[in-house]
Amino acid sequence: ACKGSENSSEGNTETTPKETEKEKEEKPEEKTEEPAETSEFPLIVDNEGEAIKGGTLKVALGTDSPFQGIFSWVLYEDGYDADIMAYSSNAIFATDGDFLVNDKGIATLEVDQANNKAIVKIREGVKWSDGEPLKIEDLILPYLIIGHPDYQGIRYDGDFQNIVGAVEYHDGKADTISGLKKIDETTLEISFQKLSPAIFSVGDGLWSYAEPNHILKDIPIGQLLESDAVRKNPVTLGAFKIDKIVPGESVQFVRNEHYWKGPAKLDGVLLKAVPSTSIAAAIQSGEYDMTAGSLPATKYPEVKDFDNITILAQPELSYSYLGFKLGKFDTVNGISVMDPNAKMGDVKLRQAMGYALDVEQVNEVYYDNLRSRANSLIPPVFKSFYDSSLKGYYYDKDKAIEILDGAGYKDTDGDGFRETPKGEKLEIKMAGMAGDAIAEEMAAFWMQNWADVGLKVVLSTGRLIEFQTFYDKVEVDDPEIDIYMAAWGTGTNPSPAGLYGKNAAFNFSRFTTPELDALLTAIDSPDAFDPAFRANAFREWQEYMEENAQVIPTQFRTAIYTINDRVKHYDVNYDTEFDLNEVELTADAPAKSTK
Amino acid sequence: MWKTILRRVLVMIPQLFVLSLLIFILASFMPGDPFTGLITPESDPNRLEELREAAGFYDPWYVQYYNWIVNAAQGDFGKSYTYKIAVADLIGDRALNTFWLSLLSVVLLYLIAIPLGVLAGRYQDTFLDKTIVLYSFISYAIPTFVLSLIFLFLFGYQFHWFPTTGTVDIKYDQGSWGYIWSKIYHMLLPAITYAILGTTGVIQYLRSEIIDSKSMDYVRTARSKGIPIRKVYSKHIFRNSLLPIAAFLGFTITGLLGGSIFIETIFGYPGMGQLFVQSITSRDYSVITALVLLLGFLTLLGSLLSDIIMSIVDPRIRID
Amino acid sequence: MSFMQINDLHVHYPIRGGFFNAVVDNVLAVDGISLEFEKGKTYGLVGESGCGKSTTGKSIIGLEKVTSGSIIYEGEDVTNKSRNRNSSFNKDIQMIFQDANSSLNPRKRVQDIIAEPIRNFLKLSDLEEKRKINELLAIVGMPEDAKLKYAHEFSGGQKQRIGIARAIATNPKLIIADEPVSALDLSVQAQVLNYLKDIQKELGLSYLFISHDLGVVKHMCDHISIMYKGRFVESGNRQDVYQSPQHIYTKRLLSAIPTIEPSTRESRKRERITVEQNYQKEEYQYFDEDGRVFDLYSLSDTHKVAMTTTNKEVIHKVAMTTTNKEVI
Amino acid sequence: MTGELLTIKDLHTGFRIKDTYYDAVDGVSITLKKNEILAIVGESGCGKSTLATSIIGLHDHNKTKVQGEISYNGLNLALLDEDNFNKVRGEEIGMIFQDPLSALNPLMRIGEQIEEGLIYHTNLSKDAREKRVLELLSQVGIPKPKRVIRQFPHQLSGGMRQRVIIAIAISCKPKIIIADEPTTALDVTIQAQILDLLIDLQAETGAGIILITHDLGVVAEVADRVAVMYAGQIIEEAPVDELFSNPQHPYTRSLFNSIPQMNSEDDKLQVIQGLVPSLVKLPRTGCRFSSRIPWIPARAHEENPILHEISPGHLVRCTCWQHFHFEGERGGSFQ
Amino acid sequence: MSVNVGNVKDINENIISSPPTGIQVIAREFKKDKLAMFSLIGLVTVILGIYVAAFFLDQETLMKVSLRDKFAEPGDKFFLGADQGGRSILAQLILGARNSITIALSVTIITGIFGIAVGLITGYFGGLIDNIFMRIIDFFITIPVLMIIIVFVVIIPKYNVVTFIFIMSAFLWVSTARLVRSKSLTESRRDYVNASKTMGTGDAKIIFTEIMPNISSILIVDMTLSFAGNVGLETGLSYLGFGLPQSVPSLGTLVSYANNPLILQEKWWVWLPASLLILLLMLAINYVGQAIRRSADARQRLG
Ligand SMILES: Nc1ncnc2c1ncn2[C@@H]1O[C@H](COP(=O)(O)OP(=O)(O)OP(=O)(O)O)[C@@H](O)[C@H]1O
Ligand SMILES: Nc1ncnc2c1ncn2[C@@H]1O[C@H](COP(=O)(O)OP(=O)(O)OP(=O)(O)O)[C@@H](O)[C@H]1O
Ligand SMILES: [Mg+2]
Ligand SMILES: [Mg+2]
Repeated sequence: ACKGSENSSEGNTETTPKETEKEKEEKPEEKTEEPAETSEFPLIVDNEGEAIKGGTLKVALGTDSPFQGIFSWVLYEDGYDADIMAYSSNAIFATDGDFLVNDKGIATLEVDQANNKAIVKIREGVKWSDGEPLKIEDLILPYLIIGHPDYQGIRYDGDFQNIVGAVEYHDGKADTISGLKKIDETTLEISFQKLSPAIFSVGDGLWSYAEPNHILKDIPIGQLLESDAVRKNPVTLGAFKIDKIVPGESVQFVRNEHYWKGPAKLDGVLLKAVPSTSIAAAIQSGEYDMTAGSLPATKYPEVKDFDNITILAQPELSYSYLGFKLGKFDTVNGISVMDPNAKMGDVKLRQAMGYALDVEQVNEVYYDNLRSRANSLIPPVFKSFYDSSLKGYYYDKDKAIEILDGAGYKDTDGDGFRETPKGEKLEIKMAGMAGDAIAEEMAAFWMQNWADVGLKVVLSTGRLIEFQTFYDKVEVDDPEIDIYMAAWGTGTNPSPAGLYGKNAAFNFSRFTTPELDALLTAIDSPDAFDPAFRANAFREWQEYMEENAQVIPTQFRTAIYTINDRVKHYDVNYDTEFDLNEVELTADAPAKSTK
Repeated sequence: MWKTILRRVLVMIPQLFVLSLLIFILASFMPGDPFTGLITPESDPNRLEELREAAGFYDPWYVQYYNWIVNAAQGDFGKSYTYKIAVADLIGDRALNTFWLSLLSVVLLYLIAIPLGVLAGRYQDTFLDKTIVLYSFISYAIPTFVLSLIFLFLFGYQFHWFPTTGTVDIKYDQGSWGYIWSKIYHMLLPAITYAILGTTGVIQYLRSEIIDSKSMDYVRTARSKGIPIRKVYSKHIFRNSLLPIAAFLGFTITGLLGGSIFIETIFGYPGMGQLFVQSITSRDYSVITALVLLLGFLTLLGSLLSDIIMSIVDPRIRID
Repeated sequence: MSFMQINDLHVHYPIRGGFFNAVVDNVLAVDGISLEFEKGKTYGLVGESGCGKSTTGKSIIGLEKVTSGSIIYEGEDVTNKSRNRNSSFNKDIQMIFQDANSSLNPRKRVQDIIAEPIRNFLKLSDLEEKRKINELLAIVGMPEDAKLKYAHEFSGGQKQRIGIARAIATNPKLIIADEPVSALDLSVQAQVLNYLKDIQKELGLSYLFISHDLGVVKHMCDHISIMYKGRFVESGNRQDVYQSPQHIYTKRLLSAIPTIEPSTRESRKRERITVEQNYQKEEYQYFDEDGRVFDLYSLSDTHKVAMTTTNKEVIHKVAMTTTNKEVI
Repeated sequence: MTGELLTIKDLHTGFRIKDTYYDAVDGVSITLKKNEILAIVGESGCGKSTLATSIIGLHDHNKTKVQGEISYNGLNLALLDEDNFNKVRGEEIGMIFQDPLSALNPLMRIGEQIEEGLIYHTNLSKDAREKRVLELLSQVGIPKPKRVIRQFPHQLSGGMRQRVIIAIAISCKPKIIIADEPTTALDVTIQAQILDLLIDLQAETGAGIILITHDLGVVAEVADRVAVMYAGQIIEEAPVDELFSNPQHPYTRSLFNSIPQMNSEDDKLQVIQGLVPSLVKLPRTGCRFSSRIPWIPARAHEENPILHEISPGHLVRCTCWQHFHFEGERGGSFQ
Repeated sequence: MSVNVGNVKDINENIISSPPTGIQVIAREFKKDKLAMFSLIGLVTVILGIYVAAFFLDQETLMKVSLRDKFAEPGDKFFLGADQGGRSILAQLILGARNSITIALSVTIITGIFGIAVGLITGYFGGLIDNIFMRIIDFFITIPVLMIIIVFVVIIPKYNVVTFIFIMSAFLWVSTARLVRSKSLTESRRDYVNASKTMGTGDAKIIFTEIMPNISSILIVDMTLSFAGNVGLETGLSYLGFGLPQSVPSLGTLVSYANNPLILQEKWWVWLPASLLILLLMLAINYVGQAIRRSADARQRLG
């Protein structure tokens, strides 16, 4: 998977579940038709009016806690920092609608599949925001940071170790990573242990950002985090550069005169952190032109009536799902072991539970259809991998009842709830995550849905569980949990091996079969460099998952963006080549809503 | 006096020690840890385990505590897991923000409460008094966040009288007058809200102090000297009633520091209270522990400060 | 024969301070006094405010911890014995408090107040208890219907009488009366004093009568001790103390008492001034460097006076020679 | 008479209790002369302090009603408003309070507290005021006055504080000093000193002093003239020698008999039956003392008792005095 | 040695015939103070009403979400409208008030009992016991209560009304204990206590039958105020998300809906009734507490 596009991991009261992806760098091609509702919203906005000269774009960062302010792609952990850095991006690759690297970026990628090598070439004449030219050393540096023994972040992981020599370097046995080779002033060759199709979406250990070697080389890796070069005046490659920071609160960007696509039209960008409770009011009163990152879908009702903005929408790279606990993780051997006697072991029961959920109503009432019933574990954005023909699980109460009746779940003691085919009482404990503004209502609604088909579902621990605790419990296979409602962000590489493989710790349902493993291996196998093969592997896998229903996808998500009427043109499309340097304003101050 | 202060400070040490132990044990019981927050399909569970190992989360709590307290004794409270900077630096900034906010709140609070309390006490049982008492009860009864939100929407977003977020406008350079004013300006709305909510105690206390003082013998003595009644009030009644309140200053400030959670969360003001809530959710143990300790310490300091003020303003109390 | 002896009683209150709030010094509230009580007698304790009168009384009855010295009751050492219902000492020594108001629980009816010692010390049936209460009320001259009232419904004098009724409920031998009348008006004071005397005659009680009013003490007491800074400066019977005071402090105290003869005020003032001048001049002889009163020596069987620097030496020599003699 | 400083005529001071006013001082008429110490004695609650506060106007105006005439220097103090009263208070009339522990502001230095009155009633300069304060302190017999002015009340003993209060009262050389039980809270030795001080002061300044007390001994020591109060009224008034040698009103006589005499060996003290009636229950007509001497027949009392001058300067209320005898004794016959 | 003890009090004492600080005095104070009387009656009626009404309501059915009724306006179907989950606000108000009051009351009673016992005992005995408890209390004072409660809320695995009550109680008894201790200290030095001691009455009896009744007014005042404070604390914790789960209705959860600006501005029926109820409850409690306090202090009494 692509480590560069880390998702938001901030643990706060932010209203979207935490693992939702916040992707912005990639703006790939044409959008999918599915789900239909999203198409009600535009992806692009054009506003009337003469553009003023210069001007400052005002951006609100909706957060309840100060941003951390680690402005380095190798070091940051908080999604908000990524949202901020988006304005001064260091990304070297550009990607298309399938999130595959194309040649529109600073660097191009060539894969030598036979030798497990990737060749990265950079454009000439690209300059850092301080005027220094971009060099191959700047591309090598991030690898040397992540692999360094003093590096404390999470990016030194299995994928990274796929780079030849990374482990030796990390263990201190080598001074540098042997797999990185500077061919000439514009070419870098990277050797990998093995390659998969993920390399094209910047996976397998490939890194998609440059770090300014001329600034950072003198700073010991252990002290980078505290250094001014990261916290106060980072040198960047993007359309804007950071001019001034009030830590945790606001950032002022100015035009990067050295931007390789040409200087921005705006004078700068002013970004401020705004508490999530007042973000809507802030948009309404015209204090800001837009938000950094998307606006949580639950905020939509608050902003939908404002007449000073255009709301853009973009499908998210994530899905919500219902998971069933079917075994335990054997931590010694690092594999999932299924429990043949698991309470949720009956696939019929699981399927019935999937049909019983009236997700459609929730989507309509609470999300204004900004979320849609998911039919697959691959979001539709991945057009070539997504299997639109899957039926999935949809709301069908009668079908659920029918399945349950057929499987022998009957109410034998007349309490209104079904017993197991063996006649034992069936009480299913559900773990739900707290935090979302409507999490409580949704959990209550799900339980009601199940009660409607005669299943007794109660909350584990008696209430919704807060994010940290939730994963803590789910991870250790807490016996209090039979089923759980969660969500995954997929990143740009939708390969599911890390989430459903036999030895994936994140395979929380602990469902594992040889077939499944075979299907997963196929997806990332060398054969899969053939797109057709890979697409097929994905398809087969999706079908298998639907059949077994150890996780049932429930919702696909759509991200919304509010763009003020004074912004002349804005675009959230994945595949157009819109860039921030093109943004123009038509007035001196953002428009106010009259409502 | 210095000896007493020194003694009080020394007595604080075991108290803080026990507090640190308590909070440390509690923190170790908290489900999840700072790395749980990093879970994404892309994160490598093995790397997370490695980081946990390195952070010492698998050591027994007493080993962790020992390591922590040894460092803490040297002023090193560890690093924030979320902010990746020294806890001392992180809290230092936030504490300062909270401190200034509390201080401004206290000033405003006293500016509001003292005249009201004095009037209520002086014109006891009149309509004025009853109105003031009613006001004080209402300000006590109204939930903090309701008033805060209303003020924020009204004066912040509706009328644009006050800035709505942050501590300072980015356009000023640190240290300039504009910068200082901007800081105060940003604190003003939360501080006013805070002050209004906090007035009850002072008004009530002052009112009953004044009512009590009025019937004191020394007031009768003062009146028998034939000095104008307003002088009797200002030199005898007010002064004597105000002193205990002045002496509460230490307590009041620490009280406000502790109660800052709501205000800071609502006004997006990056202070200690907000940091605490955030650290709880992100399981930033080192910050949680340090914050609780700091607040405990400040509470002790506040009570010491109160005692010192008391001994300065009230000649009857001497600490030696 | 005396039924109770107080020997060299000391009561010290610690003064805390310094570094860990340690005891840095002591208030010598009572600093070595001895007393004996005989049946049916009244013992007066007089002195200026803060000289330790109340402390003496309270430590005898066990409300204050005795630092050193002993209290012997009928041959038994009762010093610092914890108070309990079964000891005869506790039953036999009772107390009347200065502030009648605060010594009666405002939440209790008179009958419950008076019944308290009865219930604790005497095992009486309900009927007997009732009778006893009526009897006690009659002794202190209160109507029976007072039983159902609360203390605050009575005047100061009546309250004090309720206090007396309570104190005599267990037929005590000794009542410690700590300024029982100083909060009362003249005429009420007279009432209470009369009752105290009547009851004494009737029940053969002894009193330790604490007061700062020399007139009242003279009226009430057979034996009077003048106290100063926790020690006795002089003690003796009425005659001894009032007619031939020896210690300079006693003289000064006596001279300060106003009389109700306006005609003599001029001469009394003059006398007062002379005494005061004398006091200033000779004070040093009567107290040691710390201002502490010297030990007592006997002038006669009844009359004891604190020594002065001069006679202290004399007596000391005498003592030395006597002991020497014995040694030889 | 030329020496009259203060004339009180038919003074009624009532407290509001449950919306009705009850007179605690009920028709008091009395005069104070120059150079005189007038003692007012009586039991607790008979209205002595109320009389004093009425004169100096320190009562709570919301709850108290003062009627009658208190004339001083051509002014009726009873009708004076607060501002004008402040010109009299402190400057012309000084007051000494009972409890020296609480009568001084604990947070102000002694010097300031004495100086306060001087600021408003004199136009002395700051230095002059300080000189005067020092002078006052030595006048009331405080050693080391230079140090004392910088001290706080709690650093002084009770006797010293009472002296400071006296210094405050006399700071503006008032013509009248009202002392409400100035020695009740003090030890006898200190009481004697304070009383001597009062006499000396009066001899020096020639002020008229109203001395309120319940201690007949104190009266005997210092007073020139005595008024005995009972239940809000003066029931007997006489020069001190006359009163002590020839008390007439049954109440006065009873009081004298209830003193434990320094030199009497009497076993029994005289007791006055019954209770002082509370303010609300006070009989407003007839002889107020009659209920406490029930053995004296009703006809011995006057219907509306007035003060009778039985010898020059000796006034007694009600005619019952003529027929009074102690209970159990044989009384005089009726005429 | 003062001869004159509280003139005003004398008058009172002669008129009435009951203990001077007892229930009657409080009753008289209420009769004098119409507002307090009104508050008391209102408080009792509202609380009783809430409990009775809540008794007839079934929490489970009422808390059933009905998405289509999201934010239904006040009207026929829902008298006070519905919340985000389409649940009746009125029912939640009643149940929530019941829960909040129960919590506040339980916490008040638990902390009251514990605090009073500790305060009375330490104040009465003094010495070593007092010293030990004062150290403990000193320690508790250093604890930032709100923070520690939040930490506890996070830790406790089974988090419900009962555990919530205990967590709150564990840290809130201290101030009561301190107050009671100081009162008990002065009261213990009064002569009627000494008198009881000299008459052989046991310590426990003196503490609980003599001292406690005499400081009962202060205790009541303290309890009313801490009751009010506890209501506030519960609300605040709910707001921060550390209170009761939303499925357990409480006033705090209702008010915290106001956190959403849309609801605050447009869906007033969701948060306003609960806020008003809290406001009125607090006002009433304060007026009642004020009257009781006055009755405990002779100087401020009205009647
Ligand atoms: N609990 C205590 N702690 C410390 N010192 C005390 C205590 N009780 C009394 N004292 C001190 O002991 C001394 C004697 O006090 P005591 O009450 O016996 O005097 P007293 O002669 O009864 O005075 P009074 O006439 O004022 O009642 C005083 O100096 C007093 O300050
Ligand atoms: N502020 C007041 N309100 C109502 N009644 C009062 C007030 N002050 C005094 N009284 C009553 O007025 C009567 C006279 O009181 P006053 O204080 O004048 O008596 P006193 O002779 O000075 O008594 P003492 O010797 O105790 O000082 C008493 O019955 C008292 O209860
Ligand atoms: Mg005493
Ligand atoms: Mg008086």
